[in-house]
Amino acid sequence: MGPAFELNSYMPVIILMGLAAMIVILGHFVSVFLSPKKIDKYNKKDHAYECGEEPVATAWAAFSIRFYVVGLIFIIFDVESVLIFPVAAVFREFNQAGMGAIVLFEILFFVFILVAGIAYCWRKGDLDWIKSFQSIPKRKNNSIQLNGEQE
Amino acid sequence: MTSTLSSYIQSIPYIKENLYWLTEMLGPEVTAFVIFFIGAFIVANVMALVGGLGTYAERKISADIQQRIGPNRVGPLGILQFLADGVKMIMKENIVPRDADKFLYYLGPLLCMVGIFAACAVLPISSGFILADLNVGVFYLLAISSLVGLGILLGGYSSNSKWSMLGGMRGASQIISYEIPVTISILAIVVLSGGLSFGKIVQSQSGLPTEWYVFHNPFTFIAFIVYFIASLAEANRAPFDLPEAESELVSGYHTEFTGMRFAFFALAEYVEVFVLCTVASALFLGGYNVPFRLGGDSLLGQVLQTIVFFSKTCFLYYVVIWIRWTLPRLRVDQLMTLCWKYLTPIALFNLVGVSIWLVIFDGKSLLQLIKGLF
Amino acid sequence: MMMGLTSYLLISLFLMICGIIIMIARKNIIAILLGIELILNASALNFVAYSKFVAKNFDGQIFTLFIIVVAAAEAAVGLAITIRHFQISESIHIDDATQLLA
Amino acid sequence: MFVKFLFIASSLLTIVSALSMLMTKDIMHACIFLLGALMGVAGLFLTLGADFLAATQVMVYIGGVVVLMLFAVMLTGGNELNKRGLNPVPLMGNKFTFALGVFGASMFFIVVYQLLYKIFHYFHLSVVDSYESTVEKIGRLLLTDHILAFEISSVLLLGALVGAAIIARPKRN
Amino acid sequence: MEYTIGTIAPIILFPLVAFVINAFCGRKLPRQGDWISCIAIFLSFLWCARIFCDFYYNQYSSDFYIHKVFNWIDLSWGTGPSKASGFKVDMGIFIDNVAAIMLLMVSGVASLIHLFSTFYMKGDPKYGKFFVYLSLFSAAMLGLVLSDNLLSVFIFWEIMGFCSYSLIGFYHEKNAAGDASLKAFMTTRVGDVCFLLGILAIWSIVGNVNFVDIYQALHQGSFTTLSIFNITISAASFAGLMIFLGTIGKSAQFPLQVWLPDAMMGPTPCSALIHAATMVAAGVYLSLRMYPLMEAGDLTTLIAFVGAITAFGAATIALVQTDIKAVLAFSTISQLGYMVMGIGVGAYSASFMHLITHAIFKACLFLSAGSVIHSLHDHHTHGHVQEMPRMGGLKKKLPFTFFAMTCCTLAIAGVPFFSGFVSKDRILGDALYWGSKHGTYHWIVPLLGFSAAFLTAFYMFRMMYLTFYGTPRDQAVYDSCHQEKLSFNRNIPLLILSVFTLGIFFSGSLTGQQKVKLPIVKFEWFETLVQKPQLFKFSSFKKENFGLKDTREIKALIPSVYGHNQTLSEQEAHETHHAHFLGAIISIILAFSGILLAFLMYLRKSLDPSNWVNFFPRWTKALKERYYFDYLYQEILIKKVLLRLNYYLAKFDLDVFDRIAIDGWQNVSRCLYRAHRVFDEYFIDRLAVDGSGKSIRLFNMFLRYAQTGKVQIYFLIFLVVLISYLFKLKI
Repeated sequence: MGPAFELNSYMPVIILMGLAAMIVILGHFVSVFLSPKKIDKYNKKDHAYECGEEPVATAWAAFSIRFYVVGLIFIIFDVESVLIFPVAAVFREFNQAGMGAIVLFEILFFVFILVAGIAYCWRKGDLDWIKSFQSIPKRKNNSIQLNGEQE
Repeated sequence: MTSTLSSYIQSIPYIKENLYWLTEMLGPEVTAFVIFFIGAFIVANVMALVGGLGTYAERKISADIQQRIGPNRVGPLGILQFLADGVKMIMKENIVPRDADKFLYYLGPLLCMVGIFAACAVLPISSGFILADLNVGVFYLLAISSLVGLGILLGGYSSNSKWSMLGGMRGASQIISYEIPVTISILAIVVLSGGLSFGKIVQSQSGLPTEWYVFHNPFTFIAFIVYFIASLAEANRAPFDLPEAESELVSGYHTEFTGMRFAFFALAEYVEVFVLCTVASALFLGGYNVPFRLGGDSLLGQVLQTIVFFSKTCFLYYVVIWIRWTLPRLRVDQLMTLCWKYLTPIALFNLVGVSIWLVIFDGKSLLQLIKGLF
Repeated sequence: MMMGLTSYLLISLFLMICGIIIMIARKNIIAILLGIELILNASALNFVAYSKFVAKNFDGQIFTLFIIVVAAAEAAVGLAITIRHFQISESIHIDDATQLLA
Repeated sequence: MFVKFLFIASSLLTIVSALSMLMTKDIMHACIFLLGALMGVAGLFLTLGADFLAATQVMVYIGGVVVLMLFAVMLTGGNELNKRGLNPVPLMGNKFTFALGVFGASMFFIVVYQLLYKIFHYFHLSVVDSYESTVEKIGRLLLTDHILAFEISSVLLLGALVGAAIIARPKRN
Repeated sequence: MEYTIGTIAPIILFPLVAFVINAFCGRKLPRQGDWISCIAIFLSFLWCARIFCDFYYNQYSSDFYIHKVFNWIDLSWGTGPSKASGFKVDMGIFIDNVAAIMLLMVSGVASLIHLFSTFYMKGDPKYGKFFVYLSLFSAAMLGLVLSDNLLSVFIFWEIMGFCSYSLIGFYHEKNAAGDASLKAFMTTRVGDVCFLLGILAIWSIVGNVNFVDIYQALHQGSFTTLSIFNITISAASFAGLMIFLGTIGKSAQFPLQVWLPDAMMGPTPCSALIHAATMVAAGVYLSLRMYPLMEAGDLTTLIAFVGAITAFGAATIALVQTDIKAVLAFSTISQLGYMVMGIGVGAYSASFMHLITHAIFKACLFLSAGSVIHSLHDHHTHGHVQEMPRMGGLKKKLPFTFFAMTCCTLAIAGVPFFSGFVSKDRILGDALYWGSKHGTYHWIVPLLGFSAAFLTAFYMFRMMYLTFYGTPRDQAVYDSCHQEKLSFNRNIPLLILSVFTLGIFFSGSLTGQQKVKLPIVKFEWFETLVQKPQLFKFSSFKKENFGLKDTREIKALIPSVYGHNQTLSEQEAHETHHAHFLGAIISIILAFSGILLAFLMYLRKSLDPSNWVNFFPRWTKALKERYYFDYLYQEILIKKVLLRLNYYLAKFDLDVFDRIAIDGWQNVSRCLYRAHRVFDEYFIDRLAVDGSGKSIRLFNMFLRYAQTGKVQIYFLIFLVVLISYLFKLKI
């Protein structure tokens, strides 16, 4: 049995969240009240900064798939680590009970899975950033394509 | 509920002796609320202060490193500089870009602040002063601090600008990538200490460096290194500050943010650095343990523990700033390579090594083994 | 009585219905995936609530853990398919995804 | 009392964000509302004493899934269909589809409510205030009863990773 | 030690592992990995010795035995011990006194022969391969001895058959070797098929082929009758006969003995191991195991006659052989005939003892013959010399070999104080008693036995004299032989084996009937250990009893199985004593007279064998031709009968099947097809196919609108179906 836990121990979490939200909102309003309101005569002030030029098209354009693949690998690893956390938490106890081998096997198994995944992506070049950029397909449409390192 | 709550309150020292009247007057729930509110308020202010002082410290230390003087106008040694900055921030005109997605634009900084402040709840400042010693402490911290990355992504996305977009994407991918080595190298410590709650992890170490988890065995030492590097990247600190790389992207994800919202982003960033340093000192450097348990649990002891804890953290903080002003910035491909091809495999190797160490040597530290030889 | 089994079930039912409506109404593949996430969460909530109130053991929580795992995998693969489909047919409109052969 | 507060807050958060998820016309906002709904569910888990599950929910969904969704939304940005960025309107359904969805959902609701009727009226179960930490329990169960599911799920994740990587990999030419 | 499968299995596993290692990476190892095989077999010898000691020191309780069962295949779903519905095979280990002694003998002899092979096969191009086969063979033989049911016995039996096949054809570049191996394989196959039939028969009766179950079934009398093609026969006699045919094939008994002499094409150590000591004895071992079955099927007379005929015939053939190995081969056959005869006449323990003693001295004989052959070279053919007429006078050159061979020859000739005498004399005594008991034509058996004993003594000493005594007949060959020096792997095995040819290791008394007591051995341990199994004892067992418990507990727990206290009536006992004493006297006389005759003929040359040859020319020719058995099988059976049969079958196939059946069927089908086409056209096409097509088109006019390929529509449909189902659920 784990130690009994008291739901009130989550009280400070909520309180802190509230405090943070309060700080942000207050700060917002304070700045709204105190900040000077200048009318910009050229009506350029609230353009997005693009080196002084008029912004061309939107920034919400199609992005490089590279980011998605990274996120993909990440989420798998994340879930694996979530699964392994409770196992790691009871590792010591199992070890004292003399059943450490099971847990060790489990951890080895998981590490094997992770290593297999990362090795696969490594081998297939999903992990290296530059090389695979030559292999991004040319888009038919002429909408701007942003991806970090081309320019 | 009363019984459990009173037991919980007794678990916080000096409440029972000094505040029993409060308990009688208000009833346990409200008492707990009041206590926690006070504590949370203190922590929030301390964190804000830390954020401010962070900027000051950064400027001073960078000035030292570059043999300048740094801020010295406002207050003695310019120590009040950050207040001046804060006031300036408030007085700024707040401009919302025309094409921006307003809702997300306001939401970004909020998420950052909420995430990082909520993460502050579990910091073990002293044996008596842990706001929330959760059973899932470390795990909770990892989970909730991922809000920051989300906030950065939204901040970058919402202000409809190329630079911000790039910064946000980079920031998000970098933060989520570097969360893996952090998680796995923390797992190594969890394996050793056999619990997720900060209190348990810290109390399973002790004051002297020989009992810290850094020097527990070689693997944990490597794990500490990995954790430190990866946490730098998680906090977008140099040499990993690509999301706000001034030389490439104008100011990264908060290019379009002015005034208080920028302030919140900056604050969140500094506080996150601080939080990661505290976590490092709690997990690896023995946390608030005073050598030889000086003072025990008495008030003096609490103070000593706090001092010890903060001194360790500040040392790490200093190292972070030092690194920032020493090392050049990485390229994005180098960043990803470092994360996925070096840190993660090393961290996995550490995990395996620590598990095997635990099974073989039954959790004894290296020094204990060496002592056992003689 | 407010925090009984009933209320949890009602909330999960509400989530479920929102998910169903989203799944049917939206035409954006990603939005449909969001609806699926909602439905999965509703079921997870049901599991935990029953295991808390009725079964009084932890199997529901374990099951929820696996639901979360599967949901993550599902989201990853589904989004990947979406992106692939977008690369092929330049659209994420669900009705453009009518033929299997790309 | 705090439990009640937490329950009310999180259920409200859940319901409101689910509703707004239903209403909004912007896919990005929908993602964010999904985040809110998931946070609310996490809070409900907490009131049910499943602290580890709550943390897991936060970690996996907020850290992973939602970010992935946002990425996907950004990746499927500028196409002919919506030249000006993520013009949300045509993809987020119209009155007819909503009518269809509401119809189906209402039928579902009717039936399921009639199924749940008994439970509502014969199970007067309320929250018990004794919680115990679930991490160790879940760890033990994972290592003893559910060990097979545990490993199979990890293999499933590997399969998902490989499959998704293959699918999403940019075409080489 | 605690006996479990795990503690006993190493006996098999050591040689098996050696086999695997040598088979796969033997070449790369130093010395081609022979040391692995030797060490392995020696280890399992130590293991067997350990087990044997346990048995030896529990010898007064001869119910001390080990039976461990594990479940090999279990497809059964019914309940009940053995007759569970479905298919269920238990494998297991069954060691009783007999098996323990057998194990010790097999592993000991095998290890010595391994040792000798390192000398004999040295420099052979296929050196490593030989050891691979040896290891596999040893594993199979030990497994056969250990196995507790006929099925695993059969499996190991076949493995041994394969090993023997490949070792006989070891020099397959010689055509003769290839033919011999093929012959051996085919001939034994005949026996094996019958053996398999017997196993199946027993299975169909008992539902299991476990020894103990078979004994129980025998005791409960479930072996009633068996009907094959409506021919009802006594089940016990059928099964027993089939299994005995297996024995005949394996240990070269009367009709099927032809393969063993040709098997001598293999290298001599393998002849010693396989075709003298162990494999051929396995058949006899099997008959011993199945003794109750044979008894129940009253096949004893048949067995006795087969044994006697084999013993006598082989002995007579051996008289005229000139190849030293051929002589030994025929003597092997005749000794095996003795054992079978012993089984037939009910001399259970005696025939088993003869198995053991014969294994030892015959292995020694072969090894010495090998050492002789190895030392003699022919400069013309660059091969070794096996022909006795070209030897002679080797006594001085090969002293140790001579010593060993002398001991063994004395043993096999039945000279007192040697092991062969003890065992053979007991068999003969029992045969005598048996003949006297049944009278009339049963007298033939002891008669043949005694004459075979006489002949044995004669031809063995003939071999001795021709090989070692006298003057060298072929000087070149004689000179090619180097002076033998005492070398470890050449002579030590011979000497050890020849020591064990002394009688005192097996029996304290001269005649085996406690007449003359020797002080060294305190009692008849062999007699005590090896007894006929008493069936009624087995009926009281549950499998669990000896499946799992420690053997000592079993000893306390179960009654004596092998009743060593069979009560003979006073008069019977007297008669047996009498018969044994008489037999002993006769056999001593015969042995010495045989030796004397050989002495006169081949050493003193006072009698010239060629006179005898001229005196019975046809008999001699028949003997040289081995009673025309090969001719019979080759010419008559195969060429005449089988080929003729083949021809007729082909004719039948061509005429009857092709003409009538197939062509007829063609016509029939043509008519059918005409009828069918009409039906097809009008009913199938018009009505069924087009009609169904129309109806489906009609149907899908509505269904088409559901098949849009739009996921959400599908989801909606799914939802509707689910909802309707839920409605049904609710109501």
